[in-house]
Amino acid sequence: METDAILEALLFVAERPVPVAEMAEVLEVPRQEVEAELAKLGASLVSRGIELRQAAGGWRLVTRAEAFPWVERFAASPSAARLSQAALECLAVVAYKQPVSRAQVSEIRGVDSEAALRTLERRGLIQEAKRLPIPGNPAVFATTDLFLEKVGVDSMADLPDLADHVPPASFLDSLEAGFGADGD
Amino acid sequence: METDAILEALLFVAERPVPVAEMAEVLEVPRQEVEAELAKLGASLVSRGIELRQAAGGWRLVTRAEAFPWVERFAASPSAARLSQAALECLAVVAYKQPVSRAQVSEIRGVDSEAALRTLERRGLIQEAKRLPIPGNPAVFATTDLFLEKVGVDSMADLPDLADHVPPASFLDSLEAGFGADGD
Amino acid sequence: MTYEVKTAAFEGPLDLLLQLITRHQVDVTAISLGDLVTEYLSYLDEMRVLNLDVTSEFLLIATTLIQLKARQLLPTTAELDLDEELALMEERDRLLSRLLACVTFKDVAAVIGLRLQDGARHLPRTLGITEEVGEQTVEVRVPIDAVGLAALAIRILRRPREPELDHLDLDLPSVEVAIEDLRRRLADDIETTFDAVVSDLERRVEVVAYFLALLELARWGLLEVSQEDWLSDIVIKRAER
Repeated sequence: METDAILEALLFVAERPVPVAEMAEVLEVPRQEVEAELAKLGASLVSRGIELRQAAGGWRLVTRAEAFPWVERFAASPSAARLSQAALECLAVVAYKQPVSRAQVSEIRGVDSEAALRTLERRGLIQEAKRLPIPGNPAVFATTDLFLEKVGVDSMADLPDLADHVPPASFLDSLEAGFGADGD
Repeated sequence: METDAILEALLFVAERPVPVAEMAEVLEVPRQEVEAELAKLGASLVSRGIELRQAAGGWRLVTRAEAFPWVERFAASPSAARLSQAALECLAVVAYKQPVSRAQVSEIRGVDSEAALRTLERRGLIQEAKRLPIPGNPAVFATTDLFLEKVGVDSMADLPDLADHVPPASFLDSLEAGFGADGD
Repeated sequence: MTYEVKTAAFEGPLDLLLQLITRHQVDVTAISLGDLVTEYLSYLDEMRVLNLDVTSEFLLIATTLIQLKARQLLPTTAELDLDEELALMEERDRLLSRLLACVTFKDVAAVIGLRLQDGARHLPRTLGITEEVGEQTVEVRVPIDAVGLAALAIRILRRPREPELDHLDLDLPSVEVAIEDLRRRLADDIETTFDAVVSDLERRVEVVAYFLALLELARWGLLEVSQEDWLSDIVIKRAER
């Protein structure tokens, strides 16, 4: 049996992304070989209904996006509904500021964010990381591996650079001009 | 997208053998066409790690028999053995609310919990206790002896009482370090 | 049927302020603080009329805006209390940096939203290792002990099921947003059901907004709505063009 076919079988039964090191161990071959075989497998899947996706520190087989309309009609468990705008904003704050407390998220957004954070926690996209050693022991939140998998990035380092999303200087200029009183 | 590729995607996510009639309905094509496309799919899988198999009233994708030795070794590796965060949450709910139905677990967690409960059942940590005498006769779940063994207590009576339980700081640290953060 | 959303959909005071600023920015380079203050305060009035909770956060920002406006009106030759002046500048800078952070996170949230949407279209297999490959060989590892399990149970059981309305501040549902969302969904999918569309909504008012959106889109002929009988699913189909 070809190595790429064996990898396909392993990834078929896997319930989460599988790190290259783990596949290397099961197959007793060097990592480089696993990587080469993964590339081969990916190429052989090109016109198929499933594809290879790298996320959350490992690899996973998933259905192709083009098949989604049919898969959705058919799937046993309903696919999770879209997140609200509020939940998405909270998710972005947690992703870039983690570990972060509920109060900090609310402060950044300027609005109480408890309900949205709970939704994200229920969806498994964030989780309580620990509690802060300050009065009240507030919980702090961090994103999960499931978040990385769903966003389709290998690690936090692969998230879009926050600096690229800062509004242009002209925005701040017009704000400063409008809010005035800076000539002194 | 080719019809045989769509069929592959459907069979990939299916949790039981899929009858030809069902595929015909989802794809809105006649049965004969589904059968022809299945034959095509089967042929294209010949040298791959998975194969098409006819079983109990339908079709399913399974790993090839030749891949068995590797799949077996993979089963013992960390990403196959470790329970997901979603499964752990379900386990905690079943442990303290048993006997409890699938719908009740989903209701308590606020997300669909079918897949996670099935995983726990397959792993022998929970089992169907009985069926409720209400419409649809839903099954209720309870934890098993294996569960007691795995969490390291002798009997259900030894599980910590929820009423006066305050999570120690050490646990919360291990929560962060220990089981990472996935939840599918 | 007419349905008017009198108050624009905004979430909290920073979001409101940002929306007002963005509206003005379309045609002017410098924002007129005077207009901003007037509009901001009129929204606070409207909220009071609607009996919505005007939190202290709204009032704090209003105070800063009014003070800045007052400062602008003073002649440059006027004698100023240096401490007060410094405090005001600090308040202003704090507000500006909060606005910037808010815009930045909104922007990146949109990207994350798109990525999640894309990710949701790729489904993994969840069945794991099935019986024919000998599942008894799977050594299951439970990564927490009994104490950990109890802590987890407490956390799940204590999660609020239904978010309370007064926590939601001004997250008013908007029919306009619902219409946009419905159109986006039907661009993705050929057919769906009303239940599927509203399955994630937590409040009845939101479901109402979606229902009104549905009627509106059907009226425009952009989608077809059918229901077999009054208890069955409402099926929504993209209209053939």
